[in-house]
Amino acid sequence: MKLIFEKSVPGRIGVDPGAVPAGAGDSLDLKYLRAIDNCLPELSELDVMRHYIRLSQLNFSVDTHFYPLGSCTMKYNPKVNEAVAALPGFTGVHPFMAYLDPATVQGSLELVYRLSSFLGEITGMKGVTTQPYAGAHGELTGIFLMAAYHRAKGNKKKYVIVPDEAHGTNPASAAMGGYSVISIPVDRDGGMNVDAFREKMTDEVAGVMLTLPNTLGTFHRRICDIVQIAREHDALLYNDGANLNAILGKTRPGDIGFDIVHMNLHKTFSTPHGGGGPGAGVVAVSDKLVKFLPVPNVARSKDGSYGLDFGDGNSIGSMASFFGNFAVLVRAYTYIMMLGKEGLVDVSEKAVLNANYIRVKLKPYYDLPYDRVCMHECVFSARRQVQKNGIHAIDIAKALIERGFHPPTIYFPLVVDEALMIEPTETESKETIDEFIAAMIEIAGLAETDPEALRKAPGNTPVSRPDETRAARELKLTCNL
Amino acid sequence: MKLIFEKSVPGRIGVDPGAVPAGAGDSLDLKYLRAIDNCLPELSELDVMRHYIRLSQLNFSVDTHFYPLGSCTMKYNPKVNEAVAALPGFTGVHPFMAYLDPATVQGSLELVYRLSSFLGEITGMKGVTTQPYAGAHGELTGIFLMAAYHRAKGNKKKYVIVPDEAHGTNPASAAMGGYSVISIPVDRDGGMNVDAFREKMTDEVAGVMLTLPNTLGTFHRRICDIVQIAREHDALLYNDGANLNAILGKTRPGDIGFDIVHMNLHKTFSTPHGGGGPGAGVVAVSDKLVKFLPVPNVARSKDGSYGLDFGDGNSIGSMASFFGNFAVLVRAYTYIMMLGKEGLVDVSEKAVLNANYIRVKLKPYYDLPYDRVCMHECVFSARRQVQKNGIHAIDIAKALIERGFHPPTIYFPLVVDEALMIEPTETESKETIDEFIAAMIEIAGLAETDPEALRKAPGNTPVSRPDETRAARELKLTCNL
Amino acid sequence: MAGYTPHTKDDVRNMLDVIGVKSVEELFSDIPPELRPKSFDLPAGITENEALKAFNGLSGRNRTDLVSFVGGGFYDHFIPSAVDSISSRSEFFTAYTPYQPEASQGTLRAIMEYQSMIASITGLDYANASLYDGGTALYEAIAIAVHANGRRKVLVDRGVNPLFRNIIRTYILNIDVVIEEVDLKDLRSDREKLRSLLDDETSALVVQNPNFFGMVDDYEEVFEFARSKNIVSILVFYPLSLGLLKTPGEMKADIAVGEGQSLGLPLSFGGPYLGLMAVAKKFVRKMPGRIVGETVDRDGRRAFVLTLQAREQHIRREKASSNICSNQALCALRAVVYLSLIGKEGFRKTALINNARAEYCKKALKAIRGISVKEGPTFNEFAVELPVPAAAFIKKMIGTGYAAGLAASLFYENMDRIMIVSVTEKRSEAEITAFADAVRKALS
Amino acid sequence: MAGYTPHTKDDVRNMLDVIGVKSVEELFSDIPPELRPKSFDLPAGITENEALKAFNGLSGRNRTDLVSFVGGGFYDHFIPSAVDSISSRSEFFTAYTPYQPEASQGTLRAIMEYQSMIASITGLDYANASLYDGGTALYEAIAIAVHANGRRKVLVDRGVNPLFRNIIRTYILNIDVVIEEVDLKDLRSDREKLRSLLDDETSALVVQNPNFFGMVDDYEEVFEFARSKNIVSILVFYPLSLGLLKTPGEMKADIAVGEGQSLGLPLSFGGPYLGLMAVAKKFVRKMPGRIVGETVDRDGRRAFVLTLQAREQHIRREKASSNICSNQALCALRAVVYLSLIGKEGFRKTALINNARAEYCKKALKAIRGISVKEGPTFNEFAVELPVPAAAFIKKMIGTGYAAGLAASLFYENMDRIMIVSVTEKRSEAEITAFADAVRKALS
Ligand SMILES: Cc1ncc(COP(=O)(O)O)c(C=O)c1O
Ligand SMILES: Cc1ncc(COP(=O)(O)O)c(C=O)c1O
Repeated sequence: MKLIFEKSVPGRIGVDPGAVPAGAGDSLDLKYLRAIDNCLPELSELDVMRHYIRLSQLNFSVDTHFYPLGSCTMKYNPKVNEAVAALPGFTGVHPFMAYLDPATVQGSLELVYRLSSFLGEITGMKGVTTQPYAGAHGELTGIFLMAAYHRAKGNKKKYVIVPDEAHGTNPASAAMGGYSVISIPVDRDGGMNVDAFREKMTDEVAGVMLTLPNTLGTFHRRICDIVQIAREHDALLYNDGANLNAILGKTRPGDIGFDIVHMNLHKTFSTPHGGGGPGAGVVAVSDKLVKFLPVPNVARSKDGSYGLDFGDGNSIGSMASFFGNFAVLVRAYTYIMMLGKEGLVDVSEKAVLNANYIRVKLKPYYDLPYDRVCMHECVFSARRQVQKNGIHAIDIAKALIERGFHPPTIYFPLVVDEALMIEPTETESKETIDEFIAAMIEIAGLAETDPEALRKAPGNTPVSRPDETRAARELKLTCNL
Repeated sequence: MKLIFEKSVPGRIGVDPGAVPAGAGDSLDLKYLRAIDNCLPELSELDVMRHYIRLSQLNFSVDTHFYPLGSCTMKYNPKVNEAVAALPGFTGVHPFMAYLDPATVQGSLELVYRLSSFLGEITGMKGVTTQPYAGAHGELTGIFLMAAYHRAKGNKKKYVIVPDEAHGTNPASAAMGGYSVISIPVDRDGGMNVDAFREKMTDEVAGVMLTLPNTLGTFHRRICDIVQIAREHDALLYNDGANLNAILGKTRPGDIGFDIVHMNLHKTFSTPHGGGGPGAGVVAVSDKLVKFLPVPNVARSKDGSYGLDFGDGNSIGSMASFFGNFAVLVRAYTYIMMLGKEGLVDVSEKAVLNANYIRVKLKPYYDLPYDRVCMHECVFSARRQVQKNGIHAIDIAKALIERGFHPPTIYFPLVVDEALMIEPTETESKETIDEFIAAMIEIAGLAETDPEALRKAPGNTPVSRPDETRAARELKLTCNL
Repeated sequence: MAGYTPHTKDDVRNMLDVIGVKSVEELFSDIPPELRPKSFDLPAGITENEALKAFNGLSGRNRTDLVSFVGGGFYDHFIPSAVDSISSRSEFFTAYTPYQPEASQGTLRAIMEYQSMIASITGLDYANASLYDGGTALYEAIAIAVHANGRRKVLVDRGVNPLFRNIIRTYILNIDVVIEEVDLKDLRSDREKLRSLLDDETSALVVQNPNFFGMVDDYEEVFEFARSKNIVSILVFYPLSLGLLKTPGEMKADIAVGEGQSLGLPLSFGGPYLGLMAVAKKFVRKMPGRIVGETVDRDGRRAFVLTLQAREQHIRREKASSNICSNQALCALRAVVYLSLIGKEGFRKTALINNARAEYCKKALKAIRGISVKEGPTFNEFAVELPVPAAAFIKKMIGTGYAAGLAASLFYENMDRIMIVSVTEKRSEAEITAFADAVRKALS
Repeated sequence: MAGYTPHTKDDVRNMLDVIGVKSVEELFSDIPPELRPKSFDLPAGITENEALKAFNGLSGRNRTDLVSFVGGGFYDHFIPSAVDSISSRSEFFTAYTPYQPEASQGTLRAIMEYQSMIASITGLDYANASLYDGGTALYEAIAIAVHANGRRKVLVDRGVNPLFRNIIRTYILNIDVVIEEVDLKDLRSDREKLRSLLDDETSALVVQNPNFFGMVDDYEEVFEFARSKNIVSILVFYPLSLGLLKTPGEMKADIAVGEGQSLGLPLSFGGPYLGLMAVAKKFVRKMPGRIVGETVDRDGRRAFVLTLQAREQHIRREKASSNICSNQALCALRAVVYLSLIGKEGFRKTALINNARAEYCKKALKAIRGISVKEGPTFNEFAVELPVPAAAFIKKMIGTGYAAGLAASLFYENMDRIMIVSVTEKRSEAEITAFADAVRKALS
């Protein structure tokens, strides 16, 4: 299959912008103009359509495949979200209008305001910012808030504690915010080791970043101890809320004692991930951090109208140009409105039910390093298959692709050897899950009887096991133009 | 792959319409209510989406494949058409509002009015009705108009003349309108045989239905003689304008002397065919037939506002509930507005250029029964392959499918043995056409060297050569519920 | 000017060389100079940018802000967003009729499912792949009857949608078929009269349920009587009502036809809509239009194909059972997706909600001085008698933001003050209450 | 209530049995009672029907009827309809990051093409797969510089979008980096001052072209001077302007970053937008974010994969070059489709039309008594000095149906009467003329 540049024919036109008025560009001195022409491709609209539609057909996606990619919460993205997000009243509005005349954008402002209130209530927090563009960006916002808090109090802090099952963005965000990272191992139950934690905790620790439930799919049973210990050192508690999907209405970060939580709207709140983004990493905070939140934020005045609030001077500043990925917020708000309180609780219950069902069904066939009730996901290990048959997690993943399933997340979390991290989400039916389980069992069987078949997988995809080393070595990052 | 009923699980809900108010249905006596429940399937929204998206992936379509289906003008359907047709101002309006208060639907009325004017100008006709839902429906409208004309003049007419290359809908429509059909063979040039025509022509002939250019892709060089002869017997001239795509701005049915023409907006004017419809078969007529047109029609009053016109009592009545397939009209109007005069002429020029290019390139490999310049399509015959290798048009079609091309129309027109009717349309690039030509040449070669390979085709599709006889015999027309 | 022809100058030169002509114009030399267009006066093309702006303006000249109670056979029902998502898939909407089964199993399977669902909701044996709309479907049903028993008279109840009656009147003008319309009694079918007119010359009886005034009936007995005289019973139905109402099958109709717009199609100023047809077993080989059937392919795999093509125009030409070729396939796709999404239970619930809302509205209007609601069982539409002429009243109400209903006088004589009010699930109770208030004000 | 969980009661019972627990609640027993929510006060769910109605209402509270001349780094450009058609394909928008190349060649190929196009329009060697937005991309560029030369001072021209400057100021608050902003002179870069501040402590120089006031410049010389001092040159660019303007590559910038919203993304009240980044070869291994590279699969077929992952957080954790994980992939897809549709020639023409329209508007406004247009070369945006305070004037103009421009005073001191006017290809000459008339009236 050709790349689009290889289909280009000089002189061909897709969408013609129309006639160029005489004298266009004349007002600009030559030295300001580009001398070397651009190399964009030249194709008809039909050929562009065909090209990208054919590309789309090379993808797996939630709408076409079961996609139990652990930690990513690849639930169904309701189509009504898209209909609402496409309303011209939402797509057509310039964000600077909120500065120039808020009366012209009351709809958008109200949406941001109300969504913030919902998310505050869902997390049990007092203040919310919708600015962060993704989970990692929410983490960074949280780290900045942490820093602002300590700065304001005159605390001298250097470290952030992160358990080693945490997502890579956690330590990376802490580092980007100027902190050194202290890693803590997990205990036998799959939670952060409280003793090791207590040992590392000092007055120089700015905060603790915990994923809840964590990336092993477990809810830390000693979370209250951790909160207690952190409090004693005025270390803030940060909750990576990427896994909020497991606990909606079952517990709230704020009630547990967290000071900061980020949510991945593109996970819990059903906004599509778009093949990599855009997401939204809304951050909610406890009382004591509200004044540090990024500005501008949306405020409601007494007369019920909405406007911008630039804070009292304590704000950390801005994390985004405007209010974050607004169209993503629209989708999440639509979802929350439609599901309502009961619907959200149902989400978590069914997500957890599905994950445990898979856990129990697959346990005879794969190693389960942390063998206990799980939350929204269960993490297996392929080490049995490695030891006995030389079959790795990656072979299992490729065999699943061959069978029409997107694989689980593999080799993460790092604390599990040969990890297979399965998150079915609540929107999958028992029938689909049973088919997946059957495929996993078949693969476990093949590992014993015909491992070669797995090593050859996938045999029915446009490419199979690309050479990643070569890609990194040769570094061919652009098409031949 | 399962049918949707086979995925149904009792109790599962897709889109919930909401709570049923207490007492709903109570006002109706039991005898009015259904006793046997419906058997609609029960699936989640996700499973419905996945089901139909997967079905869509089993289709060939213009947006994914070259689709040179002769007589069907499978050109590219510009996406702007869809954007315009989806505007809530167009989709959301009840057609009865045009009766109740035309002031509330001026946008739609204006569109119908202006599109009618454009199509009148394009065909050189005086009056237009947008009511017909498809080409065949336009034909029937034309036949009814013919009958009304003769009735008004007191003519006693019994027959309609149709050349035997004509599309099956022509004789079927004539018959449905109460006429007997006289068939006329084509001459060596691929046009209706004028001598045979003259011979059959009597005062009992109500009209002549000619396709122009005809289904052999030729423009009848003696069209003026035909018009002349018909006129002598007060027979009306009907133009099946399904092939208008070849002659935009090059000639007009009205100028040639036709009294009635139907257009397939879903061919010439780029509205998508939707896997079988909806189309639109707008009919345009000469002066003398205007008063018979269906009602209501849209009229423009002196103050520039639009309203309904119910005619002067001569109308044949109504062919549709309202104004035809309005959303299809919207797309066609968008297309005409965008292309404008020059763009439309360009359409025909490039359609004819593409067809002749294929004609010349494939002539060495396939029999060309009417060997002359063609218009928008060229009709080959597989009889050489049949005679030498036992390879039929259908084998060639299936081999093309295997190679990723939708096949041409086969076995039509009936006057060509083993017909391969190729209509590339103007929106296909030379590169695509060259690929198609290469495939056709490869297939001609295989017919000689490995005919079995062609008889086995297609080998890469979800099904291959279904048993059609069995389908008609067993008549399984519904799923097991 | 926008254009979708991809030909560069080089392409054109190259292709002309291959063809062996000097210019594109040469390819048109069969068209003699005297047949060249006398005029071709069209505006210059515009860009997509300009077009989008222009059409935004044009569509804005339609009012979409009115709260509507207008039905008359075409209803403002809720359409799940997923319907658009699926029907806008390129692979569906830019395909042609599924002539080549290997390249069209998607469309073929969807139609098979559609046929099954239409059969299921109507309680009849078979359905075809769609016809143009309700009115033309009714004509096709009549043609089946006339063809089946060779008789020429068709009895049509005046409760049948007047637009459909217009269409069939147009269709029979040149053929030897007579339509006899039967007056209503208190806006309902006049049973006595119907029975008395069902004679041995009658080919078919056509009634509609609910009828144009929303009146619900049970025609089982009448159909039985018709059958005893070898008369074909044709019921015009409203698909969404079948979540609740007795089905054509249960009434033992021979043929059921209806307008399918309510199954996931926008009102869209009159189309595209969807002609539904379902028949009892004995008529299956007489059904017009495309029909999909199940079979197996040469490897024994389940496969779907267009079947019974021998009835159709492309094979039978003037002897075909109908001239229909293109139908409303994409609308049928929308219907099958709609029905799949709301499903068994949702179909029932939707009907119930419609009924409840209409009863709510009835009550609210009944309470208004000067308005009387016409007696009789109804589904989601009903007739009221106003103290003033309905047509003018409706225009007046538009000024207050409501499309209050349909004026019966558009189609019936001596019904000046009758307004037909339709209430779908899209109308909330709050809207209905506000509507009733507005009506009260407008009348006082 | 709408719900997307497909579980029937039977399913639940059956699954609980398999798991071996009595109730779903049992699965949550790790959460002790004292951690149960103190409140969870959310409204009850609504149906899709109700939601669509509600959101139609809510979105209607935004004004979309204003003819807009507001830019400021975010522009009202024409978006071809085909962009939506493609980006709304389920297979694109419901996929995750392409970790599994066998199941993601569609996304991977599209990103490869995107990277190539961004490199081509900027004239630089490489581009990544997208960052969040223009402002965060600028910070990432600064981080590259600081990391590369180990210096701590960053010189930022005040012509750089103030919103971007806000973001980078927020980002450096806790790290050992200092930002020094350099004042403008007559709304343009102050070359002398810039040069004088480029010292051996300076890590990077950041300028924007066109700058926030629309002023166009050529920074080649300044960048050369910076290079001589081992300072990294960062140019903030406006992608659409590069159809006409000298590219970052031609100016020999080391890193170019920009807001990609103009490439097929709606304004959408602030997002999602698209952070663009292109770099000279030497910085390629320091680029943050996803990067797609070409390779071959085990059968020798061309294949595309995420590459250089060793820089990223999921491998390097706290030592990663950035924390970015999810980016703006679907926006990048829109951009690549947009650029493919308008193509080489369309890209150039679009820029020219923008420039022509802006000059047309300049002229029209210049002719108005009391308005002076600020001197200097511009692309599609320019500053005017009004006889009255700009902020109030803009509010007043909204009453006449125009969003007249941006008040510089929102971000700059002592610029009360400066209004920044942006004119894209979406504004017709007729609209501009009418706008100028309205401005004239509002001022008189
Ligand atoms: C547990 C966890 N934390 C953080 C993130 C980062 O979120 P994002 O990709 O939105 O930046 C992810 C996403 O993969 C995650 O799974
Ligand atoms: C020449 C010709 N006439 C008439 C028709 C009938 O048009 P429709 O399918 O729109 O009824 C067709 C379509 O196939 C055709 O090709």
